[in-house]
Amino acid sequence: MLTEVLHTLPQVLIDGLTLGAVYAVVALGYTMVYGILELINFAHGEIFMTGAFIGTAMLLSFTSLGLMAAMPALLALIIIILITSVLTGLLGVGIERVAYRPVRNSPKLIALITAIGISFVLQDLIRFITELKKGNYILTGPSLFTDQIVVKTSAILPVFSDASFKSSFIIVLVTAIILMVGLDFFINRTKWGMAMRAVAQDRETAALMTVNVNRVIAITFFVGSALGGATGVLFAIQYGTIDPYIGFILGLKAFTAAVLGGIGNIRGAMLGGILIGLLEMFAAANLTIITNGVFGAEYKDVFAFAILILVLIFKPEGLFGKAVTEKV
Amino acid sequence: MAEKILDLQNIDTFYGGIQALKEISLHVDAGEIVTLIGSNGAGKSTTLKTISGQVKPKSGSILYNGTEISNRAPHETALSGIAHVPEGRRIFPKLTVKENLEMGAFSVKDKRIVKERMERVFQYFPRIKERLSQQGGTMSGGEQQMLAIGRALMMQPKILMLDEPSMGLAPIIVEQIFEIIKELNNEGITILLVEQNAFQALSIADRGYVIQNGKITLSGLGKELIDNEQIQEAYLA
Amino acid sequence: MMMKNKLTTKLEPFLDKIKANKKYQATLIIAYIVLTAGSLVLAQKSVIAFLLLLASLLLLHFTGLTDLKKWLIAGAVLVVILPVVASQGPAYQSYMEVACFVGIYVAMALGLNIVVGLAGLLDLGFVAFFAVGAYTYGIFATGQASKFMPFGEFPLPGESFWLFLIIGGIAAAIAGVIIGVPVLRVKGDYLAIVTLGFGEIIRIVFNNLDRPVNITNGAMGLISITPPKIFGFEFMYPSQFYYIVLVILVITVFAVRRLEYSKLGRSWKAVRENEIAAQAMGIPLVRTKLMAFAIGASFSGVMGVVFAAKQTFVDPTSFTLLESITILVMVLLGGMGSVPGVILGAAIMTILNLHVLTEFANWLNQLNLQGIISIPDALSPAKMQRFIFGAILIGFALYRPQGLLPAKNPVFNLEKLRKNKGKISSMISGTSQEPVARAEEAKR
Amino acid sequence: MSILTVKNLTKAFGGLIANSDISMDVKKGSITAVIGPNGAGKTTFFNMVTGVYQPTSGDIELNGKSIVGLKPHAVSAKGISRTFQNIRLFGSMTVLENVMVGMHNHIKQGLLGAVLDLPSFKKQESFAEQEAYNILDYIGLSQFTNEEARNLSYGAQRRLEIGRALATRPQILLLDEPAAGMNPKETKELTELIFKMRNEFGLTIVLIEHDMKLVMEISEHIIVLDHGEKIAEGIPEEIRTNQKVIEAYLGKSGAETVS
Amino acid sequence: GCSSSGGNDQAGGKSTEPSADGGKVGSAQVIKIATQSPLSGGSATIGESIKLGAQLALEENAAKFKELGFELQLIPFDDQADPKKGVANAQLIGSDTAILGVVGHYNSGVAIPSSEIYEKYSLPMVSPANTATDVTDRKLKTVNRIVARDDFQGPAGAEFAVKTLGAKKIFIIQDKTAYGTGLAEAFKGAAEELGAEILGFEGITIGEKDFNGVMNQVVAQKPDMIYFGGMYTEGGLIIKQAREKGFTGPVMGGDGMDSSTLVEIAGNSVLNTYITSAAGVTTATDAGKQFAEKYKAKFGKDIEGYSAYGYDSMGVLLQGIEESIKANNNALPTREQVAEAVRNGKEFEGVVTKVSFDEIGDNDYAKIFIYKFEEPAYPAAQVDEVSK
Ligand SMILES: Nc1ncnc2c1ncn2[C@@H]1O[C@H](COP(=O)(O)OP(=O)(O)OP(=O)(O)O)[C@@H](O)[C@H]1O
Ligand SMILES: Nc1ncnc2c1ncn2[C@@H]1O[C@H](COP(=O)(O)OP(=O)(O)OP(=O)(O)O)[C@@H](O)[C@H]1O
Ligand SMILES: CC(C)C[C@H](N)C(=O)O
Ligand SMILES: [Mg+2]
Ligand SMILES: [Mg+2]
Repeated sequence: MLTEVLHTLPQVLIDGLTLGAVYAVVALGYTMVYGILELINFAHGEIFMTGAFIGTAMLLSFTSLGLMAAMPALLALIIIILITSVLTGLLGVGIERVAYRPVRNSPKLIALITAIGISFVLQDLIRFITELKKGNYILTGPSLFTDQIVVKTSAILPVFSDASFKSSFIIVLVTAIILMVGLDFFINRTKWGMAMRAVAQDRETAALMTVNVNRVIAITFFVGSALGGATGVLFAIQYGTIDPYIGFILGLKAFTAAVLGGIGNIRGAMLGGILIGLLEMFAAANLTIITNGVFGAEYKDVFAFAILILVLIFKPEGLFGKAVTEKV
Repeated sequence: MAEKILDLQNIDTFYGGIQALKEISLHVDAGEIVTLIGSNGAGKSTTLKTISGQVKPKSGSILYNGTEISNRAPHETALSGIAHVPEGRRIFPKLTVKENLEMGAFSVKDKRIVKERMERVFQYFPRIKERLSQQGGTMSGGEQQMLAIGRALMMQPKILMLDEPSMGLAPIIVEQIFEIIKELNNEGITILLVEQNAFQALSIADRGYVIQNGKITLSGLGKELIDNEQIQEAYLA
Repeated sequence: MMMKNKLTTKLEPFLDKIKANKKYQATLIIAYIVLTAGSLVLAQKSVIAFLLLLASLLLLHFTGLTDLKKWLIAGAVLVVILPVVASQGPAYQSYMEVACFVGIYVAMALGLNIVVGLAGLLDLGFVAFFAVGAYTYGIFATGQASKFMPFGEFPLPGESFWLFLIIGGIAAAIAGVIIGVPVLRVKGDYLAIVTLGFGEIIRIVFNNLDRPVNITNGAMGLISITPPKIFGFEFMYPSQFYYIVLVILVITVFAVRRLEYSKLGRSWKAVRENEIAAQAMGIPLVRTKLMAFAIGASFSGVMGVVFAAKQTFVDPTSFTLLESITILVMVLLGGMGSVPGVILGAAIMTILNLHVLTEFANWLNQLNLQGIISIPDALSPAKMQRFIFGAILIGFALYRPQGLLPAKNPVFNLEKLRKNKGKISSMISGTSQEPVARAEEAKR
Repeated sequence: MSILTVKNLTKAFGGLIANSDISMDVKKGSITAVIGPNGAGKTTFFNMVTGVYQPTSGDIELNGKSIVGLKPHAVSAKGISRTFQNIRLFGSMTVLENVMVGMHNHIKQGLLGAVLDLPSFKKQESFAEQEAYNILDYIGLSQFTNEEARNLSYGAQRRLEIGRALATRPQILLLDEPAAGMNPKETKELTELIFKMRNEFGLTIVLIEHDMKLVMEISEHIIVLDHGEKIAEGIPEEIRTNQKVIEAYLGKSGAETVS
Repeated sequence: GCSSSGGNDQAGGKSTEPSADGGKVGSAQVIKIATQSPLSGGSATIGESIKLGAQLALEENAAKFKELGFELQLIPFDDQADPKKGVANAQLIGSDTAILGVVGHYNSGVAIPSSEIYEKYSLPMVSPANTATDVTDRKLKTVNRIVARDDFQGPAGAEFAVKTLGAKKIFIIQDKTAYGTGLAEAFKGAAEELGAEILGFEGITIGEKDFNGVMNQVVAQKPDMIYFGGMYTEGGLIIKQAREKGFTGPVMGGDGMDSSTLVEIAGNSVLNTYITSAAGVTTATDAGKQFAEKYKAKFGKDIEGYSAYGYDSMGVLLQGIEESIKANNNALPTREQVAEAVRNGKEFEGVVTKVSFDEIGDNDYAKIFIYKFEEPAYPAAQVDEVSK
């Protein structure tokens, strides 16, 4: 049993890392917005999805315009990611303006309704546009960065088999790391980052410190949504096929990841994302072997959620979260 | 005569349907210490909030150096030089002491200036300098109050509004805080002080106002008010 | 502007009169009911007439009539007028179908309201309890149980349904406690995600529990569930289930209202408002929260049983996260903690989802088919339901952020209290010690 | 006779020792004040007595029986009630309901009775209402019966906390800075209320306060904490002149006000 | 506005009265036929094609019925591929007494619970696409289908896989839906009987895009073939990800994979993929070609795999209604009469299939077709055809 598990382990780790990196960056978006507004931005998954569609649409039109042939694919990708980020960033700002700001002083949970409403609207809007252009809403982008790279993990330990990955994996991972490090720097080391944290803790007082709270919140949404959009593009590159409902499923996992890491905490979100990705991949690959066929891969989400619950029971504030013992 | 740096005329402020301020008129001259006293719920905090823009008056006007500021957002008012140290201190609990101070100078782009101002704050509050990397929320009450005032000073305000700075503080700290307020005033900062501790407030104030149920009921020089019988009875017990 | 002013000035005294006079109100509401009922008879199939008739209950809520009168009128509308009037035409069963679902969702939303609205525990996996109820009956009222039960004859006969209403409720309550015990350590949004996780776990497990032992029949679901039976009468149609739903619903509403204004209800609210202070007042935190979970879940479980019997089919797709979210939205939309609000929220959401949007889509489709209007395929109204639904949600939330009928605090009769004013009796009669004696001792 | 006995109580938050080896006796029916600089550990002490925090070491005895390890609600049931430094009312409940919550342990209601609206349930409810109203009347808040608690002014909220605590029928009442944010006149009224409660109900009262006027006027016994340690203890006259206390806490003018 | 419930309001009250606002047709009695298929969601295209096929048949028969004194009307419903929605619609359909039959559904998971309701109302249903065994195995009087069953489709695939493709070690993946699991189980049983070794039987989650976890298991076990019970969306990705992991053997799936989108998703990886389907190639016959042209002319769209099945289902249903009208002396028949007549329908000649229902409503003439993707284009080439 152990040998079988070990056998596929390098590959499982790589696949888990890929999925985890996507979760992680989406989780960053959740965590940022939550950290500031204590709002579960349910629409974040849909922003991710919108990013994936914008990115794929651009890839497709670049290809049909012959632009892809005219420049290195990596350059094209960078351009596309940047444009998509800006667009989804603006989308995020718009959503905040329309659906969150008006209810900012209402009971906290009411924003959950507008968020869900926005999710539905975005899903259907993207579906509508895609369907109008294409007849159905499942969109498959051009294959890029598909070269298989083999890692000779068997050389490290003979029980391992070799692992391989698509070159897009490197792009996903590198981008995810850049985004995280960048965000971490932005929030913890820059003035605007400090303002965000201040707004998160006490909006009224932040305003007394000459901080334009609305602007800070808008920036937060811009950054979070830009991240989401960028990840959407990465996702589309990595998996090729997207539909308007990917945001819901992925958003759920990513949010779980954010909570696992300790919501509001940047590094926690990153770690949580990667952890959930790895767990899920590991479970899908090995549950059958480990349980001798009693539980199969279909229990992978049960496995992931069960671990989440266990972690939260023993560390209710998440892995990286600070225990907020209320001062009595 | 000194000019009116702040001038409130017939201010009415509401919370929903409840009227908290009723035709409040008061003014503060440049360089003065003015104190506002009154019992719980009288509207002292609301007055300060109205000035700083946290709540909007329904009618009336607020002139700051002759300019109408009653429609300004809080951050704009702050930018124009009115610092408000809110009731309950409101330190950013998870920012470090240093970051709390830096937030005070948020509008200042030049890092050197921030540094200079911080040094000034350290002169008033040497305790703060020892605690720069501590989280704001873990400071004791007195330290937090000092930090809150220090943070406001980082804005280099023209007017400093303090809302019950002595609340919940040990007597020895209260003593220090009032000393510092006097000192700041001597350096030229205009002060609007809200206090329950009427005796101490009036004794350092140039002038005072008494507010009751949202209305100004009495005003005069600080020393006069201390001797006023009504006040003796109601507030100085 | 002028027009409006004139109109309102003219209307005002009239309106004031209505406000002041209960008899006017009673007459008006009855006239309204008669009118809408009449129009429903005449214009069968008219959703509008049906909705207007239902709206009479809302109007009733706003009248100043006594509770007893309100209950009587509501009873007349729900028990007699609505079914009779609706039965005059071919859409009878479909109206009753919608009415059943409204009832089912209202009960669930009321259950969730206890958890979220009163006790302040954000639960995103609430549909799990509905599933527990539905499967409890489903498994035993089909041949499924014989696949893993060594004894007994299955399916159980329809008479067992009545017993299962209770069993389903209890099973769900137990599930609530089981989930609650570990979950209650976490707070706020962490709690939301943990309950969400539990909800998903339950659904996935139901979806996969056909191996190694076939308990739930997995994704295939349970088919041909025995319909309820009593004294030889079999409940088959929505119009018949309607009465089962109605009875359970009335019990639920009554129970919830009572609980809300009891010691337990106050404890829930106190825990919601401030856990630490609540504990300091002698409220046991864990027990109180578990009670909320268990009682809330049990309403859901009972309705799960009804759902299974009514659909004659259960499968895991009915218990998705989206369903939990929908129930939560009902509570939030109606007004957290407000029983009438939650009822209204659940009714609106269900009718919208099940009826109005579908009918609207059908209608546009028909026009499209007949070539009267032409809509591009991608924009076909059937496909845009989510969009419309989402837009409506946003609209509601922005328009009434406190909920449609926000929660109200009980208003105590000051005059009575003032009249009976006395000494603080508990301090006088004392608990462990006579205060007088205590006071004596204190002076020493 | 002492009702509350504290033995060598210590509380550490990680490296920070908030209470260090504190011992004291509180006499039944007395009014005791706990004073000390900000951060001295006064509230922490209250938190341990009421079960909010568990002591790191040491013991707390009520009428000779240890109450360490009990959950806050159990401590409340034993007869110790408190108010909070940062007001913790049930903000969106009415004033009367707030007091009714305090009566939790003194209303006998079953689930079934409530759901079925049995006569016994009704009786209990109307008793609770009346009783709560009587308490409001006693603390002078009956005109706010149906108001939402959060709409009360600061001083009224502090009073309501006292009323709510009273509803639990305590033997000991712990008040954490009850006069904070009150002006001298209101403080005076509060002083009277505290005296009245003690005298009429034989309550034992322990209070934390920075208002020296109130403390010196009201307390029969004063305990001074500094940096988690008990630095002095005694009757007001002793404390007032204690050099350690003046240095750490009272300051020059503080000592003046007091004398 | 929509002051009335749209769609259904043309007909007057009860079906015995003349229609209240008969409009174009004066005093003709209205007979309504409902379709239920997913008009929104992932399978909307196919659902729509079923509806349109049925619509075409209905309109072609309208004249004939008019002569008999009846006006035919189509009432399309959207089941959203959701059982609960299907059941709710079924209640609506059942309670409208003017409706005499249903063409539907696409998903067995919806057809099964919905048909329980039809049965209550004695309302005959003819399914153009449902393959799950439970659809007819419950022996309901009203339920019929013109396509093959999964316990025919699965074994047909298994036989082809083991005998023709020579697969000895097979890894089975399924999507944990009523359809996918049912089909995969049927395949598994048959394959085992034929002596193949089943290396794994794993479930995936629909809607997800990353199946690498399961794929790692697959690759580690080195099967000869992968079988997938599920729909094209996941199927396409599974094919693609299997190929990326270096699996080169054949992949096989059922009718759920029978879609042009499969090719779009999988791209070149689709080569060496086999699918079994209950739907034949419509344009293989002249009648089918004609149908395709008519369809295109009428709706401006190309046919889909199930268009003709929708058409034929409606045909069988209308034949039943016509017969029961005649048997009833040209008066409006009851639903029971119609249901019986439909079940008794024999030797109906449709454009894609002949239909004779057996005693539980299965079609004696149903066939399974096996296709292979020899190039990345849809439709795939037919390589085999299996009849009972
Ligand atoms: N956010 C609010 N919503 C509703 N009413 C409020 C709000 N804040 C204050 N009030 C009411 O407005 C009135 C004035 O309150 P304010 O806080 O200005 O009083 P204050 O003089 O500062 O009293 P204190 O000494 O207690 O701080 C009070 O009656 C209070 O209840
Ligand atoms: N939950 C906690 N976690 C960590 N440190 C704490 C906690 N509660 C209190 N402290 C620390 O313990 C020390 C004593 O705090 P405490 O609240 O008891 O002071 P206090 O005497 O009540 O002061 P004040 O008069 O300002 O209310 C402080 O340094 C405080 O920061
Ligand atoms: C889902 C489709 C592929 C149809 C399938 N044959 C079924 O019966 O469900
Ligand atoms: Mg104030
Ligand atoms: Mg304290």
